[in-house]
This record gives sequence, structure tokens and C-alpha cells, in this order.
Amino acid sequence: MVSRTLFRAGLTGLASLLLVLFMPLPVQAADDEALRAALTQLREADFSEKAALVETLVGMDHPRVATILNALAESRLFYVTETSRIVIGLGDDVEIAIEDAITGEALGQAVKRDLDRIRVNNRLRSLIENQLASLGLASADPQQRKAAVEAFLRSPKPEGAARLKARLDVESDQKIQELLTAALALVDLTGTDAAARAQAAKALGGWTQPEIRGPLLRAAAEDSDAAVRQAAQTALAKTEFRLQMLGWAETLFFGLSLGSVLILAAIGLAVTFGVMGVINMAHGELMMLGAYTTWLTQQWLPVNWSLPVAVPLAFLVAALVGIAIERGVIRFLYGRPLETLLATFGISLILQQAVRSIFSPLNRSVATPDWMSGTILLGPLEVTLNRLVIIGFCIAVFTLLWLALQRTRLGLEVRAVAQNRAMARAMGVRSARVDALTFGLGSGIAGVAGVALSQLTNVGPNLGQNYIVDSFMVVVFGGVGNLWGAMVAGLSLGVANKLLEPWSGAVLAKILVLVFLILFIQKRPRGLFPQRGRAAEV
Amino acid sequence: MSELVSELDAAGLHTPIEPVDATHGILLYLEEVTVSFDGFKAIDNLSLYIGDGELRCIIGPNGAGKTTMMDIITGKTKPDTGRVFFGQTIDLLKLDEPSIARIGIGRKFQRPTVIEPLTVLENLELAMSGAQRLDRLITARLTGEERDQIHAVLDQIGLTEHGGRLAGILAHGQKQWLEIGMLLMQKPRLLLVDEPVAGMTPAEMERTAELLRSLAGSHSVVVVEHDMGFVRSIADQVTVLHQGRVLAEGRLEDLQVDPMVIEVYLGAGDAYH
Amino acid sequence: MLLPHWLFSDRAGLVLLAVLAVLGVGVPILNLWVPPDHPLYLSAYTVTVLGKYLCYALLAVSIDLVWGYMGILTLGHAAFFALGGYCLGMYLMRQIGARGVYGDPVLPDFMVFLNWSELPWYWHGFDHFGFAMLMVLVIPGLLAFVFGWFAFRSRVSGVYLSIITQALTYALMLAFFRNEMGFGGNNGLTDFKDLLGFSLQADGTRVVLFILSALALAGGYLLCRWLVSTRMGRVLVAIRDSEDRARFLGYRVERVKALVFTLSAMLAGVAGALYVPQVGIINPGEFAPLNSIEAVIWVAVGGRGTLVGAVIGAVLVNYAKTWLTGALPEVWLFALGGLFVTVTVLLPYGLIGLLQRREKAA
Amino acid sequence: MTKTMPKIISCLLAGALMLGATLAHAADTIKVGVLHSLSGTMAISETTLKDTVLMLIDAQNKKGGLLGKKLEAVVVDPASNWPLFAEKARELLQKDKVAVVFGCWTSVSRKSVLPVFEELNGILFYPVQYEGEESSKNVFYTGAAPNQQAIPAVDYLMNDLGVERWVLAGTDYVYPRTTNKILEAYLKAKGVKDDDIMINYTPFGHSDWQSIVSDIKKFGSAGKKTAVVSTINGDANVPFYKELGNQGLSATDIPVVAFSVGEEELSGIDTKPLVGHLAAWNYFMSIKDKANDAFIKQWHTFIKDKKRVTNDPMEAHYIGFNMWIKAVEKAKSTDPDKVIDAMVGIEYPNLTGGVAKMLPNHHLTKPVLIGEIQADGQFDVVWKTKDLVPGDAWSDYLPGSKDITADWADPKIKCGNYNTVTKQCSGQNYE
Repeated sequence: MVSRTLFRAGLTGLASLLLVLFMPLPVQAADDEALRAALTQLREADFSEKAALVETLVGMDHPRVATILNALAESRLFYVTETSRIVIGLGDDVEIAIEDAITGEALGQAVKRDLDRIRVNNRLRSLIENQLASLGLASADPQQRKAAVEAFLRSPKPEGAARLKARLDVESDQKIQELLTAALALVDLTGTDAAARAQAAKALGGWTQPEIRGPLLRAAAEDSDAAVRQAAQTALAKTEFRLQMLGWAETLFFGLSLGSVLILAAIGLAVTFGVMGVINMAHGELMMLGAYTTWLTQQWLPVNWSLPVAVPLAFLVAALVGIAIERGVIRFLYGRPLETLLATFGISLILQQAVRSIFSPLNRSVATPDWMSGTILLGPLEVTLNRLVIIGFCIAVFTLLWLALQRTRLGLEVRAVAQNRAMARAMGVRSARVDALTFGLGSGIAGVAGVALSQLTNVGPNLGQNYIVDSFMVVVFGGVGNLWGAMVAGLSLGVANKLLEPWSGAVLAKILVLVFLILFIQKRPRGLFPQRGRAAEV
Repeated sequence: MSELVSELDAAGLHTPIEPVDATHGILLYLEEVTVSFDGFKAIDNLSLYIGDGELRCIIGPNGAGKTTMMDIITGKTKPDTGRVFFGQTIDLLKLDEPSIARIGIGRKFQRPTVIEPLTVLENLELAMSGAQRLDRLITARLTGEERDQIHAVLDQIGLTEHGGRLAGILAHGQKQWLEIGMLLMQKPRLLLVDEPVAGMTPAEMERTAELLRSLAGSHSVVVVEHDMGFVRSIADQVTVLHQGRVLAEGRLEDLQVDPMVIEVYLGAGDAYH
Repeated sequence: MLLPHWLFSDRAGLVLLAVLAVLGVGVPILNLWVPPDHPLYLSAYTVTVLGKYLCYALLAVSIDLVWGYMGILTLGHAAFFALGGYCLGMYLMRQIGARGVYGDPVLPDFMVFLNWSELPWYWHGFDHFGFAMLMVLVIPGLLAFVFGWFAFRSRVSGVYLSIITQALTYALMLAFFRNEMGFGGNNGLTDFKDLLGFSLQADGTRVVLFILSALALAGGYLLCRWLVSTRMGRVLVAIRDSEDRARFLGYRVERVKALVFTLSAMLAGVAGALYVPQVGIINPGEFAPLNSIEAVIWVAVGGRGTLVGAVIGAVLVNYAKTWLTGALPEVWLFALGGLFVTVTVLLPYGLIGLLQRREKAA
Repeated sequence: MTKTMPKIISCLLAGALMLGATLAHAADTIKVGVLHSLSGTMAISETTLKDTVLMLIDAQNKKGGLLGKKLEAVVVDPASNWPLFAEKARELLQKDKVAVVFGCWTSVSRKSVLPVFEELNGILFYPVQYEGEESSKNVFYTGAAPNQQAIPAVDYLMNDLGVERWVLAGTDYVYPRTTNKILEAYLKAKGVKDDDIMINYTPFGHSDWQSIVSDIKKFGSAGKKTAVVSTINGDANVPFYKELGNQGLSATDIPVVAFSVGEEELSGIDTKPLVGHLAAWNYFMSIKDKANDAFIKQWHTFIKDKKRVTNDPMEAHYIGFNMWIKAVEKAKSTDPDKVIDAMVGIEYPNLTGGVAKMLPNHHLTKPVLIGEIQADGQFDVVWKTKDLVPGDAWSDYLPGSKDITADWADPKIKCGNYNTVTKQCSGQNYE
């Protein structure tokens, strides 16, 4: 299945391309009036009539057609309620800029409620997409040629076959060649010639796209000719095997990505909890702050740029809050580690309510940048980009933190204090400062994790609570105060969870993982990688 | 169900406590004991014998394995190899800390660990042998002779007039004595005493020395100590541990002129007089 | 008046018992025999709210026993509270009988609705009050014993213990959320009609339940107070302050722990069982880890290791909640959070500690 | 232990007693209770409803109040804690003596307060679409019953989009389970085969949808047009839709029709990848109607934020509130019994055209609208029932409740759970 968002991105490009295509043609440029007439009919038409009108529009070789159809598909085509002028709206705010649909001249701002949107439904939308896409078969951009063939796959009509054949002869891109052959085979599969059908069925084995697998399934079941059914079944077996393999790979990937999320949520805790022995119940709320920071940056930065900016910002915000917490509350509680739990719990309540009062209890919508949306192919496996990015991000954060602790002066001091506070003091380490900075570091990482979470889940006052328990599990499982422990623990819990899910269901999987954790701690009372030093005495 | 009952019994009535048999005059046997923590050999093929009623001092630089040895005897650490016997018959490696404590091995920690929120008397009562049975935990009524035992020990450690005070507000030295007193309440055959005089005034040291000397004979006493002066004042026999092995054994005078021993201590960089 | 020494010496405890006695007598009078328009009249609302406080107080006492005296910070005690509640809830469900929405004589509504053909085995017997009551003690006790037995024997301690207790209650919460479990899923057990034939809507029943809660709290308090006054109590302190010392004195620490943990869980179970008929619903939310943490905080606020402190803390915090959620619904969390922070930072020994300091000053 | 202890504890006691002793002050106002969570997990959805009620009261007072008295809102926070809901309900009715309560969102909170309202004979307006199977003397259900949301939506998918294969995905609690049971029965009645139906339940706040979405993807790749009917609740929706978008499941491949996703939920999601997915409601903000425009303007001025959206439960409160006003005026009193009797038959215009009518079973007649998500987080109506659908308390598609009806008007029945076969009235908590 093709990534929609990439495809949409393609369309807009296609529009401009069509302009180029049509410009040179000296043919009588279909006069604006015909176009306006067609468009005017759109207003009153019901969905089936609209479908017909779209066909006619595609037929017209008017330079604006592509742009208009595009706007229609994205429901950005309006009537100004009183002047009944047809306009294209830009943007999704309450107030939007509009331009004349036919001439394309800008008409300034308009309030959306004063405009009448021309309604489309899914059927219409896919029709338009296919129509536009099929035009892209000759495009220079392989991305769009691919889209065109895939559009054809969704509604394979014999009459289109000729164009595909023509294309196949000149097609250079190998991937697209294969796709074209498949598309042609798909046409044959519905043809009259049994031999050709069997041939086609055989050729279609191993294609996992539903557009191909579907017809194959039907052929295997319903085809009049036994040989064809036979061929289809063998072909299907091939497909199914492929799907199975992919399924396993996918599960593993899911596990890894869930694990990476757990790690991100936990390593900040591994620092504050592990190294300092502070049970920071407000950790989740620090992640929440990170997520809200992301939202804020998106308010004044284009989505695509927001994240790179949000990461350091979130770190800063969370770290500052963290230091404030440490200086204001926690430093009075050293030597009473369990009390830190109670105090920080109070803090978490305060932070939550603060966010509710400032940003309202409603969730905030954090957009996913284009470079993080959609899917990409890892070899044969199609994986979601944002998960991939987050896995990478997790690794990056982890390495940085590790380097910070191993290679920097601060890291050295942190470890010294963790090992033996008194001794470190004697060696001239200003433990108060170190504590503050360590806590700041841990909190900052929580903030960074928040940025990642903002791409996966709700950005709201409850964000923290949903992760706090899990992150404690990870830290304890890995062994308090041990980064690698947190890493291994997060991954294994994530993968275990995902391996169980298919046969036990989401809830039971989670319960089983928890039970396993409880039993595991019986065997290793200090987690995977026990550590000595102050934290171990908590 | 009976299993459950026995588990419920805080004292484990079902773990028989056999009398220690020291007929050969040896109370504690450590033979070819080796224990290593992730690669590092804390105790390396150590063999050590403590006579019945003997007062033995064990000295050695930091990391010589003194405390680890005590952990092994008291069951806190299980050695990788070797044999540890209490008398002829009792294999200590088969027992856990509470049982070892109950068959008559008392241990005093490096840091004085008394139960600070409780009074001196309560501390002693807590340590009293036989007090650990579940029924005795609930119906805590002291019998006449138990009371006498407590007061006897109280005199012995010289805290008679402090009986009612909270252990937490005792002076450092007094805490050390109280802890020794708690060991005595266990009616032990063997006392393991870890750095009893650390941070004591000379006067307190003197009294501690007396106390330990008075214990020898009726009990075997093993004292781990750095302070050579103190060692000289109590010990007839001294063992030098180094890198988990017995380096030398004998009277302190002889050892102090032993070049190997000197080398170790100077090598260890500590200035001992 | 003849009092055992351990009670006689405990003046705060005596005051508490006196207050409970006053409540136990006063509340019924003010509710039943004072005319509603009289300023001193206590509405059923007040009675149930006070009853709820008492149940929470009992839960707090049970936590204080293991945390304050034995040094085990349990973050899963709400689990035992909820289990006790479910046990009684199941009895109450069975009492509804054919008066349910679907009028099935045996199956509770939610089972009819999920087309269960017959009662799952673990629901049998809960139509007998005695059995249900027994389970209120046995189920939490058993869970606590098994859990504690293994955890303590493998010497799980400190945060590790705290976190796995949390894991325990979390797992239970998820499990009870599942409708397949047969405990009513998210909606839990509700729409109770009567207890031993007495309508739960009747003021009389409410008052009786309130008195029972008062008695249970008094009983629970006396039990714990007595326990900590025995040598057992001193052993607990020894275990809290120096587990190794206790062990080298010959105490089977893990057994003592398991024993007391179980006892405490049973108390929590009783609290839960009294709680359910008064609030009229039990659902998986009661297992939420946050509830357990909050309960621990009540103890901290009152002052751990004093038992009385636990009671004061529980009542005070919950009274504050009741009052704040009504008085300043928008911002009450600020107040509550602030309270927790200040108490833990400024009053390490809780309110009791504050009072004692006053005493010393005076 | 201490001497001051007695003082302290007796103070506590006194304080506790004060709780009840405080009498509702002179009744020169009519008190309206607002029982919506302002903190905890449900605050996200319920806070808006609290504001809505405050707005309506405000407006009513500007119009001169009711029966010559001003309305006074009593707001409490049950903090998304179900037992607390019951306690707060009791507080409102018994301590504050409110004339009516607008509140609750989740089924469990309603179940928790139900006995209280029946015992103290209060009035509750419940504004959220729910699972039905209930009709209480003291509750008016202004949200949709399953037959006013689920069934029409499925019909649309079947007839207009030619869907043959169905995924019923929901959060594991009573509303989705009921709805899915009804739909399953309905689909089977329409000849859908078992293996063309996939049912999946997830816990509250489920956040990792990778596996499930990819299962849906696989299920949908069998060559038959597939649709997802989602009864996924609140918080879990955002990660679900995000995952849909990321795995490239667009509405043109596998449309998702949701019953608990409205404008407010969408305002928390980046909707661009979701264009074309559907929702079935009885109200959409996007609908052009004088009343609706006015309502939206009123909301924006009240909340002082032009970006805030309106949604279906808000309309439900709007209708419920105004019906209550009419009923009180009709009964010339706020006495519960009089008002409850007056309520049945009251009519009030919807914000989207047509007139809502309070039926004898305490449910409303509603139009059913199906909307497609737009890039701006609004819905475009693509289908709408010809006329209003009467709310059905007891579903005809559930074996248990086929022959049960509710009728509070007919003096011979006067029951919310009346079995037309056995002529029995069961499961009532009042005399």
C-alpha cells in the first residue's frame, strides 16, 4: 500500500507539472466560461453527479483543472456564500486566504463560516486522486509514475492497459517496470483467456498489496477454470509465506519501537532515581512539560522545523524545572529517599493542575512533520517513519547521556557522588552543585522524551501519569542506577510485550509482563545489572 | 498445612539446635576457603582454626579479607569452595544467619549497630537466647532468671545505671559495649568482634580490653582490630591476613619484627606503631 | 478503670478511642433522632462521608504497621483494600438476586449482558454472608502472604520491593478492567440493594455501617497498638533499623515480615469491605497505583510509626479533599499538592511530630 | 503521648461535623448542580460541559432567571473518581439542595450516581451518547442511544460505501461492548459472515496501536471493502489515529467511523492524515443553521476564545437545560416530581434543525448525521437521516432486552424496565 501523505505531496507537485504540460499547447484553451459552467453545476450536484462532473473536468484541457481538482479533493474549494464566486481556500484556520478558482487571482482573507465548501466524500476523493494520478504516468518524476500505476491498480480497467504497455516499453526504473508488469497481469487475470489468466496468476504470486492479493484470492476461489484456480492458489501460498515472514519482522520492529519509547521514558529516571536515589514521581510531568514545549514551538515555527528546535528547548525547560524542584524541595530530603517519593508526588499534582490552568485541560494537537510521516521500505518491510525516527532518536539520546556521564567532568563527579558522597566531598566535589545538575540532567532527558511522546500520543495534562509506572518498572528491572540496565530492560520489555500481544491481546500481554517482572525480581532482587554504591542502599 | 505452620513459626522450632562438640579443643574450623566477587579473590584458600576459649586477634591491611571472613562464618556470604565447621559436627555452610546465631555464634559489626529507638534493657532482652520463638514474641513476660541474666550482662558491660535509657543517646563507646552485651545475651560459644575500639578514648579502650579478656576462656573470641596497642593489650595469639590469605601467625612481638609483615604494612602504606 | 499497661501508657490512643466512642454514639443520635431542620442534624451524606474517612483511616493504620514499624514502603496496599471490597461487593451482587435489570435470579446483570450461561466457579459461595466475610480476610491475606513470603525470602528490599508492590496492584487493576474476568470490568460492581436484608438506602443501615467502621478502626488500632507493644513490636523496629542485626540475633526476619505484612493486608481488606457498602460501588479504579501512594501520604502527613498519626493523616487529608473539591474545584489540586510537599519537607515526623515538638517547647 | 492531642482531635471531629451542619442558605435562588470532572482523566472532556452549563445559566439569568428567581450554579469536582461521583451527587442534593443536576460522562459515573438520585429523588441530565439498557425515573438522557448513532452509521457504510468487511474496535467497557453486540447482531441479520467481522477490545488510554492497526491492515487486505467501526474512548483515540495516519491507512482505503470522536477530540489531533474518516453524531459544529451560528457565537464570547469548538454533548446540555427551563415554567415549581412529570413531551428546537422531543422513556428524538473529517478539524455532513430518530432505551437487537420497554408517562406502566411479555417491572430502586 502506498504512503498516502507522500502521494498527496506528489499531487501538488503534479498540479504545477500539468501547467507546464498544457501551456505550450496552442489548442483552443478551453475558455473559462465552460469551466465556470461545470464548476457551477458542482454546487448543487449530489455525489454521483459530482463524480460525472469530475470526469468532464479532467476532459477539459484547461490549465487550472489540476489545481481545482486538487483543491476539491482536499476540500479547499468554496463558494463565497453571497457572491457565489468559486474560490480556492488556503490554510485551515478560521480565517483563510482565498484565490479565484478559475483565474487564480488572490482575493485576500475570508472567514470560513461565510464560505460554502463544495463537499466531497471518500469515493469522490479516490476518484479524483486516481484521475489525477493516471495523468502522471508520463511524468518525469518516478514517484508520480509509481503513484500513477498504483492508482491504476486500485481500479484496473482493461482500456487503460494499452497506456501501461506503452509505458512499460520505455520505462527505465526497474521497480516501476515490475509494478507495471504486475498491473498488466492484473488485467489479464480478469480477462477471458484461461491460459493468460493462469499465467497472470502465477506472475502475481508474492505481491502483498491488497489491490493484487484481493483479486488473486477471488481467482483462487471463484475462477471458472480449475487450472487458474490451481495457479492462483500456488501463487497465493507464495504471497502468504511472504506476509508471514514480514509479519514476524514487523512484530520485532514494533517491539523495538515500543522498547525505545520505554527507554526514553526511563533513562531520565535512571539518572535521578538510580544515580541520586531520588524517587521522582514528577518525572512523568517533566515529560509532559517537554511535550507542551513541542506544541509551543509549533505555534511559531513551521512544523517541519519545529522538532529540531523543540528538543533543546524541551531539555532546557524540563531541566530548569528539575533544578528548581531539586533546590526547592529534594535537597532537604537526602538520606530520606522514600520521602522524596511523597514530596515529588505532591509536585506532580501541582504541575498537572498548573498545565490544566494555563493550557486548559484539553489535549493539544502536535503535528507530525512530513519527514516523519508515512512509511518507508526497509528492504521488503514497510515501517512507519516516525517510529523509525524515534528509535534512532532514542539511541542518540542514550549515547549522548552515556558520553556525558563517562567523558565529562560533571559525569565523573556525578558517578563519584553516586559511589560515595562523603568521599567525593572530601575530594573537593561540590556535591550540592552536582546534585542540582544531575537532577537537571535527568529532568532534561525527561523533557526530551516528552518531545518524542508528543509524536505518538496525547499532549495533555495526563500524559505523565500514563508513563510513570512503566518507567519505574523499566528502571527497577534493569537495576537501579545502571543505564545499560535501563536500555536492555526497556527493549526486552517492549519486545516481550509485542510478541505476547498477538495471541494474548494487549491487556493480558501487559499483565503477563508485570507478573514476569515480579517473579524476576525474586530471582535477582537488584535487577538485571545490580550496582553497588549509594543508590543500591535506597 | 503443617509446613505452613512451621514457616509461620518465627523461630523455626523445626530446625533442631544440636550442642556444639569441641572435644578436640578446636571450636571453629575454616579449611581451604575461597570466595571471589566478580573475579577478585577476597578470600584465597584460607585455613584458620580457633581453639575453644581462645582469644584471637586478626590484623591486616584494608581489603585483607577480614570482614569477608566474618561474613562467611556467620553465613552472610557463601564461599565458592572450602569447609567451615563449628566444632566437630556442625557444618556452618548448611545453615543461614539466624540458625548460626542460635547455635552460639555472636557477631559485632564494625559500626556499632544497636536498636537506637529502644532502651538498653529492651536491646538486651531482644538479644536474649530463646526470645526468638514466636510465642515468646507475643507473650513477652520475662521470667525471674531471664531478668537476672539481663542484669548480670548489664553489670558486665558496665551500663547498669543506663538500663532505662534509649540506646540512641548512649556515647559511642557505650554503644559498642551494649552491642557486645547483646552478643552475650545470646549465650554464644564464639564471639566475632569487628573493630571494637574504633573511635574510643584510651579509658574506654582499657575497659573494652578488660571486658574481652574476661570473656576469653568461657567463650572463644575473635577480634579484628587495626590498633596494635589494643591488640597487644589483649591478644596472646595473632593472625595476620593479607590478600585473603594467612600471612603469618604467632605472638605479636614476633610478628612485629617479621620482615614480611612489616613489608605488607608499609606496602599498604599505613603507619602502624 | 483497669487498662493493660500498653494501652494505659498510650494517651493519644486513648483519646482516639474516646473520639471514636463519641462518634459511634453521637453520629447515630444526630442523624436518627434529631429533626432534619435542626442545626445539629447530620445528613446521611455526612454519615457516609465520615464512614468513608474511618475506612481510609483503617487502611492508613494497616500501612503504618508495615511502613512505620517494619520499614517496608508498600505502594500496593490499595490492592488489598480493593480485594476486600470486591469480596463484599460480590456478596452484595448476589443479594440483588432477581431484582437486577434483567431479572436473572442468579447471574448479576453484567454477566447476563455478556451472555454468560452460568456463574463462574469463583463466584460460588459468595451468596453466604459468612463465607464472603471469611474471604474478605482470606483473599487479601493469602495474596499478601504468598507475595510477601517469596519477596522477603529472596530479600527484595527498598525501592525494589516498593516498585513490585506497585506492579502487583497495577497488574490487578488491568486484570479487573478486563470484562472477561467476570468482575464487571470498568463499571465494577454497583447498584447494590441490601445487606443481610437491610436496605442500603435506609438511614438505619448507614448508621450501623458507620458504627461498624468505628468499631473496626478501634479494633484495628488496638490490635496494632498491642502488637507493637509486645516484643514482636521491638523486633519490627529492629528489622526496620538494622535488618542484619536482627538476623544475627537469630530472628527469622523474612518470616516476621511475611506474617505482619499478611496481618496488615487483612486489616486493609476489612477496611475495603466496610468501604464498599457505604460508597455503593467498587471498581478497578480502586487498584490504581496512585491510590496506594496517596494512602502512604496520609500516613506521612499524620506521622509514620505512631498509628494515631495514620488516623489523623487519613481523616485530615480526606476531609481537606472533600472540602476543597467543593470549595475551590478549579484549583484544589494545588492545595493538596502543596500540603504534601510542605508536610514532607517541613514535618518529617508529620503532624504528630509537630505536636510533640510543641509539648517539648511547652 | 501528648496533652494537646485531645484538642486537635476534637477540632477534627468538630470540623467533620460542620460538614453536614452547614445549612443551604436562604432559598432566594434556584440552585443548579454541575457534576463534571475538572481533574483526572475525564477532565479533558468534561470541563467543557461544565463551562457550557455555566454559560447557559448565565444567559438564562440575563433573561431574568426562572420563576422570578436567579439561577445559581453549584460546581463540584468529582475528579474522575467514580465513588466520589456518588458522594458529590449526595452533597449536591442533600447539602446544597440543588433543584437539578447536569453531569456525568462515563457510564460508570452514571451508574455510580444513579442510586443516589433515585434515593433522594433528584433530577440528572446526562448529555453523552451511551449504551442504553437503562431508563431511570430521575435521569433524562439527552445524548444518543445506540439506535441513534451506531445503526444508521453502519447502514451508511453498507449502502453508500459498499463495505462488506467489518472491524469493530473498542475500548473494553460497557458502552463499546453493548454497541458492538448490537452491531454484530445487526450485521449478521444483514447477512454478513462471521469471518467478515473482526472484534477487538483495548484497555483505557491504550497508547501503542502498532500491532492492532497492522492487524486491521491485514484484515482489510482480503480484497473486500473494509471499514472500522470505532468505539475507542477519549484518550486512546489520538495515538490510534496517529498510527492510522503513519501506517498509511487513509480513509479511501479503510474508512473509520467513530462514535466518540467529536470536534473537541479532533482539536487535539493533527487531522490532515485523517481527512475522510467518519463520525456519527447528532450535532456537528459545521452545520449551517441560525440557531447553531448563534450558539457558537455565544460560546466564543463566553469562553473568550474564537478557536474553541462546540460538540454534540454540548448541544445535549443545551437542549436538556432549555427543556428543564420549560418544564419548570410549565410546572410552576422546581419540585422534582412535578418537573419530572412535566418533562415528558416537552419540545425544543435542535441546533441543527428539527425539534427535539422528550419521550416517555426519558430519551430524545434526534437527527442522525454522518460527517467526514476535514483538514481543519471540522466535519462535513455526507449523510443525514430523513427525519428524527426516537431514542430507544432498550435495544431490539439484544436478546435480554427485546421485550423490555420504558414508559414514565403511562400511569399503568410508570416504569423504566417494563417487560411487555411478563408484564413485570423490575430493577427499580424506588417505591
